[in-house]
Amino acid sequence: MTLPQIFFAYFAVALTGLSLLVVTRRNPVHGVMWMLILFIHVAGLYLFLNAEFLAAIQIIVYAGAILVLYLFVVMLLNLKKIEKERKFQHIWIVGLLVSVAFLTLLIPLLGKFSVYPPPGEYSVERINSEGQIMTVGRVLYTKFLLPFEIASLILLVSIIGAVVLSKRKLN
Amino acid sequence: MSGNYIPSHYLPVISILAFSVLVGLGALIAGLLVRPRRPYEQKLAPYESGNLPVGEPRYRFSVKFYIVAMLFVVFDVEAVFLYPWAVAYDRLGLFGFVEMMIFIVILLVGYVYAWKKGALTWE
Amino acid sequence: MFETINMKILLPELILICTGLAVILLDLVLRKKETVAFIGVAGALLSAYYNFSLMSLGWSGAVFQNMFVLDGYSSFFKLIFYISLIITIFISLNYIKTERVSSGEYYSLLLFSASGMMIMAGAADFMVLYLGIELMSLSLYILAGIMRERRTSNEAAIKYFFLGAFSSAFLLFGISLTYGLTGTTSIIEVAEALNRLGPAGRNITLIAVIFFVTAFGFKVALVPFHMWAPDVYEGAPTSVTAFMSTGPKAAAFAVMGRVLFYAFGALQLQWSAIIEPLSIVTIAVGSILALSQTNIKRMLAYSAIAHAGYASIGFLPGTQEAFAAMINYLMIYIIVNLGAFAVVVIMRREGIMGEELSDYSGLAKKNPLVAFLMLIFMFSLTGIPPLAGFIGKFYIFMGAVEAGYTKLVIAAVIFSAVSAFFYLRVVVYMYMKEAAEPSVLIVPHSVKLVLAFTSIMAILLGIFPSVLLDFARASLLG
Amino acid sequence: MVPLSWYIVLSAVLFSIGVFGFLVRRNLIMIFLSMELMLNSVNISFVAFSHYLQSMTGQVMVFFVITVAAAEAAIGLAILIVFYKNNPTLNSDEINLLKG
Amino acid sequence: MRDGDAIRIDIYRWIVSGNFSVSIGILIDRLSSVMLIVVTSISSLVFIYSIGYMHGDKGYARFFSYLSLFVFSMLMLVLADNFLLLYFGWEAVGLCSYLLIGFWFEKKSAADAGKKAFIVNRFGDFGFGLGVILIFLTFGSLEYMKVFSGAGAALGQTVNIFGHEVDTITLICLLLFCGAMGKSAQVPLHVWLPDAMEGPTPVSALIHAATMVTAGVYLVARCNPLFSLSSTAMTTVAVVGGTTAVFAATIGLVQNDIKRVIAYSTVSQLGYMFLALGVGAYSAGIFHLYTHAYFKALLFLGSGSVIHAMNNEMNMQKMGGLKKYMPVTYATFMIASLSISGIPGLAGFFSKDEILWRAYLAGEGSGRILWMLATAAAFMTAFYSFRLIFLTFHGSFRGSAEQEHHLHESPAVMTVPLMILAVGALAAGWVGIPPLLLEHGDRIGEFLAPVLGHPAGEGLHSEEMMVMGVSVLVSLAGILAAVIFYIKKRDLPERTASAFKPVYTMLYNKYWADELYEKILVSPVLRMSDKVFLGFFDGRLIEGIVNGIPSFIGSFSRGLRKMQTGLISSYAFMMAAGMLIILGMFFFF
Repeated sequence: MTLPQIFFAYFAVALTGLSLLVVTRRNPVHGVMWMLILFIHVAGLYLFLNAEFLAAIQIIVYAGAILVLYLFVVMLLNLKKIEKERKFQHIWIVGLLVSVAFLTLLIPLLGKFSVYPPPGEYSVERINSEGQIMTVGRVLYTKFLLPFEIASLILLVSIIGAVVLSKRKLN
Repeated sequence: MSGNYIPSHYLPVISILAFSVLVGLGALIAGLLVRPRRPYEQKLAPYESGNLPVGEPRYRFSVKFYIVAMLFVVFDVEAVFLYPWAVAYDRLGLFGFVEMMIFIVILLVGYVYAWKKGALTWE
Repeated sequence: MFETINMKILLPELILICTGLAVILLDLVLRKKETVAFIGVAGALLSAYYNFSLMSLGWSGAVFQNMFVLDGYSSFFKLIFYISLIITIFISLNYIKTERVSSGEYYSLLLFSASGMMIMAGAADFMVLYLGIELMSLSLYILAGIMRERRTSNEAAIKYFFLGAFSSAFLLFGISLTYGLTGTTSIIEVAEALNRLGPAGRNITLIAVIFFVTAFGFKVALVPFHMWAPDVYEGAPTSVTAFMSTGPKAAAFAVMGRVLFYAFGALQLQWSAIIEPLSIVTIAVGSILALSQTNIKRMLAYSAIAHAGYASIGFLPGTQEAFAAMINYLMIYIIVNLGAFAVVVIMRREGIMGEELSDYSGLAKKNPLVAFLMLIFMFSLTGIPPLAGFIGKFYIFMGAVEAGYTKLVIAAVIFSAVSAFFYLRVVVYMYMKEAAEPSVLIVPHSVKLVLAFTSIMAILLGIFPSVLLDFARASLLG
Repeated sequence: MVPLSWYIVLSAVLFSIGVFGFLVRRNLIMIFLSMELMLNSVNISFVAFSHYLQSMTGQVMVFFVITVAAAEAAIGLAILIVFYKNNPTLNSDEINLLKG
Repeated sequence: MRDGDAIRIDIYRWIVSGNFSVSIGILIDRLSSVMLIVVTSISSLVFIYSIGYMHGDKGYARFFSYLSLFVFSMLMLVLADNFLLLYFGWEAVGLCSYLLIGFWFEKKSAADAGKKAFIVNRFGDFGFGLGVILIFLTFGSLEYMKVFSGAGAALGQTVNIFGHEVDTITLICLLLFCGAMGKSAQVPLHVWLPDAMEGPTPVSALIHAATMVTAGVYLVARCNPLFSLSSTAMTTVAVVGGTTAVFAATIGLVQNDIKRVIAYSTVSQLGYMFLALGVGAYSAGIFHLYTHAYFKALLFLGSGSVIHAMNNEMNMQKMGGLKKYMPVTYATFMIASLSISGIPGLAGFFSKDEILWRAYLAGEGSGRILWMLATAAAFMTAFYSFRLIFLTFHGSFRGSAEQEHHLHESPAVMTVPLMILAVGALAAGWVGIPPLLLEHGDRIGEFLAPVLGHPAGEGLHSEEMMVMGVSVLVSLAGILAAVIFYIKKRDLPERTASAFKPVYTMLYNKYWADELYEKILVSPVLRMSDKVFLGFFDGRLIEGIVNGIPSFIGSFSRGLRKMQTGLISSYAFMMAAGMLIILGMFFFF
């Protein structure tokens, strides 16, 4: 078992365990906390896939901003009532069946995934030589300009939406 | 080769992280195992510097907290887009600059809108 | 680097986005809220003018390393989006006043959703396509829930948001698999890579196709993925429902066509084998469930589902001809549906929701013109000969029969007969039933314009079908 | 040598757990979290592909997926709050005003 | 008309569809000219008569409009030059008879009688219609000229009816005769004529004596080229005619209603005419029709004035001794009865004797029986005619006192037509005096020969004298019997009636013909229609389909609606399940 395989095994087990924990916690706050640890592990995995900048962003945006947003919303609820309630649907067996079926159907098929297309030019060495952020920056603002502009629109729409919906009296 | 890439220059970071977590958890677990367990009502109540606890332990947040958090998320993402731009600025030249200006302007409109709608006022 | 020449290709979208921004900012400043709407319409018309002048000048082509393309295919769909956008704005002028919805955000979100749709139609890259879908959907989630005080609108927004996010997760998984298989996200290159690969990655491609069909099935509301549509259409404000059931549905068809037809052309047999059962079950469920509805918006929702089923028949033969029949069908369906919703919007008066079928009883007594127009729309939706609906269905069925899907067409015809029942029930309510206190409807000028346009088009397209059909065929080849 | 398929299987597993959470949980926020989980699983597969195919498209795609997730979270939670104000519950099996 | 040619005028082309073309055309030849004389003369007299008779009736105008409509259609029938126009006239006449029988529609019995007449006629017309169609099929055209000229060619053809081959010509003739039977009230379809007496008496006189009922005879005569080709058809006509003659005569013996007696006598006389046609003596049949029209119309109008005087009292038993009150009616009535009974010198004798002679000549076996039947009928005719006279005019008045003092002779407008008809009844016969008595006496025979041809068979003079003698003897005997029964020994009728109780009751209720039809035909059809068709088909089958399916779809759609639970998780579940099914479909099945 080579070192990368050990690391991958750790990450795989950690990720699945944490996600199961996130999904099955009764109290949403616990769920969010486990989610935080999950995101950190995902960031770690990105490191192993030579995507340091993404790992940073994962921590900053996902763990830092979005989870905080969730926490704020969770704070709005009265957790006492949620504690006592069932956490699963009546027919949760059906949900379990579907996701298990999902796994059994996809895994054998996806398991046989081998690298098909010819390797691109951004090999690991090239990225590291140039620096992660530099490569991402160069690629993002030349090749992927259009999605970048659309992303700004999406952010604008989310601002408008959030303000329209949550502001009580719009003066 | 892409299969067995190890981010060697991050190993120290990872090792420190792992070590700190171990120390923290170790202390907690050890305490858990060793200490006696005799809980009674008052001990479990949240500590409010001596006087009787009043109301919910966790009072409900109002909406304005949410709005601030939401604006933070959006502008945080905007900032994240700025990092690679800043790093690769010299390679992009005028074209990159114009792109980013469009991006900034669009989000500026969002900011002006939020500001005018009183989302930022913390009444 | 800054390819100035082909930036023109993006001009229509840019104009629309600038109008959106202008609407947001002006709304903060202006007192009279209507001007905002007219700016929106002006922007849409300008963008439409540029789009079609570019097309006529032959400026079609790709831009941004062919991530975005302006061709006949996307401009036909853009025509649908312009019509849908402009008519929705006209419809909602008066409507959002009665519903006390903040007009600035409403119109800007409409414009952003429309620009999202146009990006979808023009996208030649999966990434742009995904972001276009997200832009459109996000603005629609908000529009669905924009009537904050009404519980139905809230619930509609919740349902639309969660299930929309669920389906976009499936879409992303599909995109990741295709990216894994072909190394690119550009549709043309994916097609080339698949041809090169041949049978090697066939299984994985098939899974990717199934994920795509699921995601688009949701947006288009094919049967197993349709369940959100009736609730959201009923809950959302009527003008938003009008917009939702026309523009975004057509955009979803555009994207579905683009992905399945161009990217996964090699697997045409497989995905038409998937879509065939879906479309016939969609027609069946849509028609049968509409029978027992009492709320007209929910009935129109099920009829929209059924029409999505009819249109999806156009996918099956996989030929240009059937595809042209499909987009022709969509255009006709969109126009007639907008007309029908325009009437539903007028019914919304102070104190009366006007959504129950019983509200329509005795309509013909006091306002015969409105009742007659509604009759035209209902007849056209059923597909009765002189009107456009029949033409749409006729060509779709023609294409399918030529390709050998006779059993499917027979079933579809039977269900369109079943559908006649609930469409004509509305007419029966209007003409045969007595109204407790029939009141005269005040029809605002803008809605009058809309009703005129839609009813005339419903009749004209019925009498001169070749005009639209040739334009559809040309735009597919062009 | 860690083959690519392992990463894909891992992302598929996470995706299924996300689907499980979506179908089974009652509380809307937990459904939200499971959706984030599904998006993350897709991100993992994207980064894995980008690494193994030695192309940057995957990473940029993850970039945009994260922005969309952020936007979605903002809007989704806003909708949630507005819904919570008008309705006493956030349990998905009690939201059936519109049905039939 | 003298030189035997026919005038044929083609007015306009009526129907053209494919090779079926029919035009409105008039054919006036010798046969139709005779018919024209009969129809026009009788109807004009009846018109004059009914001015008086219908005076004061609130439906006065309506009556005359129906009557003139009737005459128009009768003329159309007679003048038609093709079968379709004939059929049109045939139906129109049937309609007018229905309208006129049911003229006093407030009276239920009148309305029922009208309906009965029409329905029974329809039975006949059904056969007649089939005949016309078959004619078209075999001859390719309905024109008389083409059909009769092509008759020879079509001799051998056969038609496959339910498996076995039937000779076309015979089938056509039988079908046409079926129509004739309906219209001329022959045995199976005679039931409507006695009930038709519900109509006003002028109607009975015109329609049910002279014109409409003779249409059947005219039809058979007109189609004589066809009939003569088929011996079976000829014998059926003769047999039916003969039996009807006897059958109706027997019933006439015991009837008490004055108009019904005359009605049965009409049926019996028609039987005579068909007997003549059956044996091939077409001209004799037509001659008898010609003479019969006059004296039968006279009898009817006479009885009309009697009823008019007795203010609508019909029953002979309540009359008697009217001789002194109504001398003119009595005199004309006496002439008519003498003529019908066949007293030599009067019209009846010549035409009936000609038929008897032809029947006798017709053939050894069947001819003889027919001749005997005819003579028996002649005896009975004489008997009931004079029974009628003695009961109504002779003896003492048996009516109520109030009727008695009201008795008066009919006004001139009614009595003048009686007198004219009386002249007709006298003189009509002289046209056809048999060659035996007068060299060229049988002028009407020669006159009709080009159209109807000469009857076959030449008997010896002695046989003809014998037949004539027998017929005279028989009629005198009939009159004598009537005198004995009703003048000399008043109680004799009651005694014989009680002696032959069963025979009497059978005759009195008209062989229970109506009741028989009711049981065999009418009630089973009614029962069948409401129980089987209404009950089963209509009730369960169609009802089940028509609103069975929508209710099923409705309930199915309500069921399906429950699937739409409104819960986000169930929607998401449907999506995921849908996708799994598709995945499974492709990879695991």
